[in-house]
Amino acid sequence: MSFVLNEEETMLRDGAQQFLEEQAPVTALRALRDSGDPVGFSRDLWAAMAEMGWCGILVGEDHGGVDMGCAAAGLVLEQIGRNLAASPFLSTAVLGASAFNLAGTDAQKAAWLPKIAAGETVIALALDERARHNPSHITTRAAKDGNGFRLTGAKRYAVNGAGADLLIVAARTEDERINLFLVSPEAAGVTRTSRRTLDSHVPADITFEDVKLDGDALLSGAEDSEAAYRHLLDIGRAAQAAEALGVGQKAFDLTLDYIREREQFGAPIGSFQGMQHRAAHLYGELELARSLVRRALTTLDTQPAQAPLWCAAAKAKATAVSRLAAAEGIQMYGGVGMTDEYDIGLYYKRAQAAGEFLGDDAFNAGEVARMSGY
Amino acid sequence: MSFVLNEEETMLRDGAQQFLEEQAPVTALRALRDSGDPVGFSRDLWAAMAEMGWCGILVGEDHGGVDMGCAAAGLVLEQIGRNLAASPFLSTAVLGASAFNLAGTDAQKAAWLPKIAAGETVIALALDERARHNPSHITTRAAKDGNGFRLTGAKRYAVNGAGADLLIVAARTEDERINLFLVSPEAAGVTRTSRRTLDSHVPADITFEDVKLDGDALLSGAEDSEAAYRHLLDIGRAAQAAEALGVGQKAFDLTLDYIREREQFGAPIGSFQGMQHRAAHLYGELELARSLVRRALTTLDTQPAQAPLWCAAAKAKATAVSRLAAAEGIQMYGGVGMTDEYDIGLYYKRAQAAGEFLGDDAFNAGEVARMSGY
Amino acid sequence: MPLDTFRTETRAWLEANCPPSMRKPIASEADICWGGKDWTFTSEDQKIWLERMVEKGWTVPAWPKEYGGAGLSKEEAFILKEEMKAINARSPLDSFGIWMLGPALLKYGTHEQKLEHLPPIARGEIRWCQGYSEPGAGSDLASLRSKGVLNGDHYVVNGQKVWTSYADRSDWIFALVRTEADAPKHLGISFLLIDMDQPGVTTKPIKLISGKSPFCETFFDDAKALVANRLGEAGQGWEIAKYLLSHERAGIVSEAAFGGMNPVTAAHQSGEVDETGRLADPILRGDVARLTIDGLAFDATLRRIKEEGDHGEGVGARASMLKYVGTELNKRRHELNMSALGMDGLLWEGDKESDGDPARAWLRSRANSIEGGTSEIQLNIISKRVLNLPGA
Amino acid sequence: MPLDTFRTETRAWLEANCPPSMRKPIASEADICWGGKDWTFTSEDQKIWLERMVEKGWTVPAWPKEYGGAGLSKEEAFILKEEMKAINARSPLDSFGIWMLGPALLKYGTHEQKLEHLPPIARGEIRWCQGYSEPGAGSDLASLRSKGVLNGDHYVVNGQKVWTSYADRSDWIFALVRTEADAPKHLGISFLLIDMDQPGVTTKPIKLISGKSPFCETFFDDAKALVANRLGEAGQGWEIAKYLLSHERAGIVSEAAFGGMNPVTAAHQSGEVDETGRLADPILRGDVARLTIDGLAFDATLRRIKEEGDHGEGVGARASMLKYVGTELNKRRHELNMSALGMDGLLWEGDKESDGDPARAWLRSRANSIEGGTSEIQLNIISKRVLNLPGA
Repeated sequence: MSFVLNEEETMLRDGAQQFLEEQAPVTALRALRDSGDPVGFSRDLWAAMAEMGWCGILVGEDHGGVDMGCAAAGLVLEQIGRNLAASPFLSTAVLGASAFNLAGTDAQKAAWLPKIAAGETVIALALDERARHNPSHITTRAAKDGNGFRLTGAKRYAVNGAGADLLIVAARTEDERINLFLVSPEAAGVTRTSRRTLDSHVPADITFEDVKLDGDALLSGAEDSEAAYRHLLDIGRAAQAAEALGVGQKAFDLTLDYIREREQFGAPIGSFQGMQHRAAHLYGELELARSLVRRALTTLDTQPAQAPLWCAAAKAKATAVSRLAAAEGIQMYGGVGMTDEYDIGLYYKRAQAAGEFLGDDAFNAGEVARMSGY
Repeated sequence: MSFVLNEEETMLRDGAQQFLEEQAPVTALRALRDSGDPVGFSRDLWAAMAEMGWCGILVGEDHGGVDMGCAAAGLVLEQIGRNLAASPFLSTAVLGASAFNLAGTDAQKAAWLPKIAAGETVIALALDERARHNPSHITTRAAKDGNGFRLTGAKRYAVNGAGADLLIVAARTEDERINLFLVSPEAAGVTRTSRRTLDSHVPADITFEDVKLDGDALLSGAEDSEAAYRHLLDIGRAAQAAEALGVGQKAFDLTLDYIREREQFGAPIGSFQGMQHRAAHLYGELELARSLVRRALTTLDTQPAQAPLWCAAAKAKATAVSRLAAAEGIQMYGGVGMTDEYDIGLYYKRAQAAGEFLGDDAFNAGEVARMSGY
Repeated sequence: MPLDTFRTETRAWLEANCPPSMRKPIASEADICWGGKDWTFTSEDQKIWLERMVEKGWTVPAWPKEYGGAGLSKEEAFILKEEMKAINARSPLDSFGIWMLGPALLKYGTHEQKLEHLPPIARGEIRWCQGYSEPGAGSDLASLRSKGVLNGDHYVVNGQKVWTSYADRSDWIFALVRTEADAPKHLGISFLLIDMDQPGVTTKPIKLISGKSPFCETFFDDAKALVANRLGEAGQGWEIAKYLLSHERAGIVSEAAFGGMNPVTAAHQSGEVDETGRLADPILRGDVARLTIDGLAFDATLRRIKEEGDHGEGVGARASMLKYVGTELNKRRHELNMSALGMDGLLWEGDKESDGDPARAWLRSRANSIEGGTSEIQLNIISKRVLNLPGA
Repeated sequence: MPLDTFRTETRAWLEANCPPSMRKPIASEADICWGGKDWTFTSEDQKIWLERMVEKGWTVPAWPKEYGGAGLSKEEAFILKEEMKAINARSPLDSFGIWMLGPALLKYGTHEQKLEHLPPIARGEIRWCQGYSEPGAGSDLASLRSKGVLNGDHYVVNGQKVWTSYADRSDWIFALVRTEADAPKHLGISFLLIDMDQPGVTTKPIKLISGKSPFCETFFDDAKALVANRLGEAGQGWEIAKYLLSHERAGIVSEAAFGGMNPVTAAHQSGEVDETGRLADPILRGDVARLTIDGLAFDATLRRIKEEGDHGEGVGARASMLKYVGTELNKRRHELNMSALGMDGLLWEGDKESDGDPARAWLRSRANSIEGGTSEIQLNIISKRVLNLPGA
């Protein structure tokens, strides 16, 4: 485990930075939004990301991936956050690939991981059933039906759900354990309702009415399927924290640029001590979040058993800090920060959405307390 | 109910301000501390306070008091807080008198209220049994014994316990309800251990080993003795909040004086915007606390059924704000604020002790949530 | 007239004249009657109610009768307010003319100016907007650059204003314009009343992060303003503006006071409560409890300062404290609303018209601590004028 | 010598020479060996351990041999540290001479000065204290007023220092003194080494709000300091002091890092946990959880910046961030310790010697954000040197 990027990671980060600034700047998100894009991300961008090899970042080399690990995925996600790049990277290349890595049989891996690495499949995790994330609150049921299952339940705000080709659904089997199921969004009994959220993404509410599934729809490769499910969420938390860190850091960078230049009362507003102390405090908060994010991701790669605490802490901190950075940004911009013309408000919106996914700061603080034994 | 002081209240406040600044300034507390005074307050000062009529502030005129109500008591307490005046005013004139008012029989009132009003009795409430205040955690038992009771249990940090002539003890009777009992600290089976706390007060840990009590030791004048007990604590919370407000306000006033004068880098430190914004924020917090304290006290006097929410809110806010004001004070004073030579540290210590009594900000925030139904 | 009699008569008149549909709480923007040349009444009742109240002079009850008011005393006006509130009677007319220009005209206007402008405001015939802020000026309002050059009986005005609420629907604008080029910054500004029905005045709506907004940019290109429509002396504009800003500040504070969604109602809406009605997330519950305490404290503080005001103690610079505390609190409330709503709070557009309302309100709340003087400006004012801290 | 060999030999030597009683964690102040003329060893082992380490040059392993060190390379010194830690070996000698004056002497001293002062430090014969702060100077350290007037081969020093730790037990003091009356503020200060064993130097302990303290006031009344004992040039004192302050800052940060009581251990101590070990007060539990998160984050940040340092990225002004964040966090920890202890935390004096420790530690923690540069100073440094924000 190392906080310092190795050569390969540095190249990846620099490449992601350059690529996304060129191919997916904030104007691209605005264009998707203003055109009312039905899935909220660009298929062309996704194909280009696959070209870059990112889709296989968590896919083994035998399945056509580059197998670089969570820390590497986090570097890409931070840049995605910085640019507000709308893509199914987290839902597909991170959560999708990890679901197969953790819980797929050899056959399932062989069938799907190459497609993920090639950017041919967009995956959405259909997880939450309530407004606030709660990994234990799963009432969707997969009842045994011959060799297969019958799936019934309702999921909300599945990220990238509107554009997904494959759903991975958390459902309880008859032993009351939570398992993951592969479901085609086109299957009979599946209804998707697109939801446009404030960050211009398009998740979906998805209902499953007695959906017939084959036996191999169950991800059955893990020794303990529920442990695999929980570990998948830990990966998701650290990954989402990495994106949120990028959102917060860029919001801060934009704000610094602004207050260095903008004059009021004959001086740059960044020269006022009241502003300076808040900016310096925020800098410290971002550094704390950065350390936790990196620590969580590298721990997932090297000491996964110790990862849950770090993942929860990273998600809690990144959620709080990215919101704070964007909120302070709007305040420091003043009136123009409230206008849609400036980007800072878009960062605030994305920070909020990223904050809710897989639990906000309050939820994850509770997890930290629980795992710390108090 | 009024936020504005009436003429009588204004006179009381001004009188208390002048009297305490003259008779019980911070140097008096230092003298008690440095002499290792066994009870932590001055009997002479207490007698003088009785002369002023303050001991009867919650005692009816038929029992020799002036019956001015909780709002008036709060005005005295705020001045006590400002001067860190060590006295049994809260434990005796507020909690002691209120216990009789709420739960005493006519005979008990007639026996004790005149003594309270005359300053002849010092009372301590023996309440908490755990380190953090919890009004429901009462395991002290008063078992029926003929016409009387046998009292067994252990109380901690009874405020002014070392100097008290009479203890009012919260204990469970055989019906599991909490009742209040009058116990002489000299009675057989009662053991007092003085505790010197950081604010130079001297509470006592008190154990009761099979202490024999007469039947009239039970305060039995209330229709619902446990409701009376809870209401007594509400009064205590608002009163303690009033004192804490005085502590915080004076800490702030001292700090303002200091930063207006003290120069660094060629300018008064109070001219730096970083300092100014924190001072202005603190001013707002103190104003909020002030409003809640007054609101809680006047509500106790005029609409007691609605008081519990306001009392808990006032105690929570005053606890948090007085601590913050003193902590910010030390920081703004800088190094000298850490020395015993300056008074600001004494305010920080008292704010902490006042904060713990009858529940700190976390405890009372929980009460606010509960009473608000969420 | 004895106050009791006034109350009885008022009650009877309201009972007889306020249409039942005008006795319901304002549910949306559309229920507010703003008036103006282009006004379209949303209902016949709205029109009748306005006409009847105009006739009584009760759209602006405390203004003198000759200017369209009823000349009520402070006590009478308060009784009218109480009696209207008792039957939930809607305000018959709201406008920046009533809230802001009116007080300024009454204080600084000539008799002729009052006669010309106040009655149309009182009758809802002319709708006004406010032109203070400029791009680049922000908190440093006095650094504005719109220029008015004297030309005979009028000024030729050039420049740009921002944050002119409802400028696209207004008839006239009261604007701060730099007319004395050589005077010091604060002494070169005049307060001009400008007819917007001329080619030199154009407007453009501003889109906010929360969506559509009433705010506009307003452009002056050789716009004309009669010297007769200058309020006060040339160069007195800053003084008048400061007088009016204190009115605006009070308005924002009362807007920030609690009402509408709170985190508890939000949690009930999103289902994030347990069987007993307790907030399901214990840590969120703690955050909400602290908000409740500060909400109670703010409410009590508003009352206290109001009561103290009734006893002759001026609000003064403490208005800055109320503005600061109230707006910061309102932002916190909206943040916790969003947390309690969870993913439901993220909805932006949906099937129901109200979908997205919480998110838009949350975003809109961020402006509370910017408009009407930023929080930083309020803290500066408190430091200097309440705490007497020395200047830098 | 190959590093492996060095490690093996070091391990063997330590095993053979470190007395068993010197292999226990430092339990109290009394276990630390400070040295100095008046030093009384608390045990025979403490004395033996110091003597043996002095002989090896391992009290200051990286200093050159001629100055009392062992001339170890960075890698060797690190190995020694690791091997000592492996057997819990105590530091044989701690002193401001080692931590602070030593590095300054090595960088700025002449060969003669090094020869005179470094070996006695290395051997624990002379104990030093630091004389920087003055009453009234505070954060504006350079505004100090102690004056040194040149008189032949020495300076005559008059003035007063505060916060001189252990001055009452020290033999010499290194002090900042204004020697160039006409030079600009920062350029008039010299760095003087002053023998305290003279009538012109007296000390007086300072009592803190947390109780007794190692801090003193130190008074110079016509004290003498040889010009030969001026470190660096006349007027170079500020530069040397700044160099040393960065050493001090790093020390305070590591002190602030977690260890000792935390709110969870505090709650167990006071019994404020439920049957399952959960903190009994749910709102306090939320506050503690957020502290835990920031504690994990700070720990990770210390490691990250250390690792980055090992890869050649200087800590630089980020030390100010660590100092700010670490000390504010430590204050929060102590506040929550006190909350978790409840009334038990209020105890000041009692039957046990440890009674009052939590309260004293809580009070002492308030100084963390004042000493070694206040939090405000750190925020200023971050603003300017990390964030490149413009000057006022």
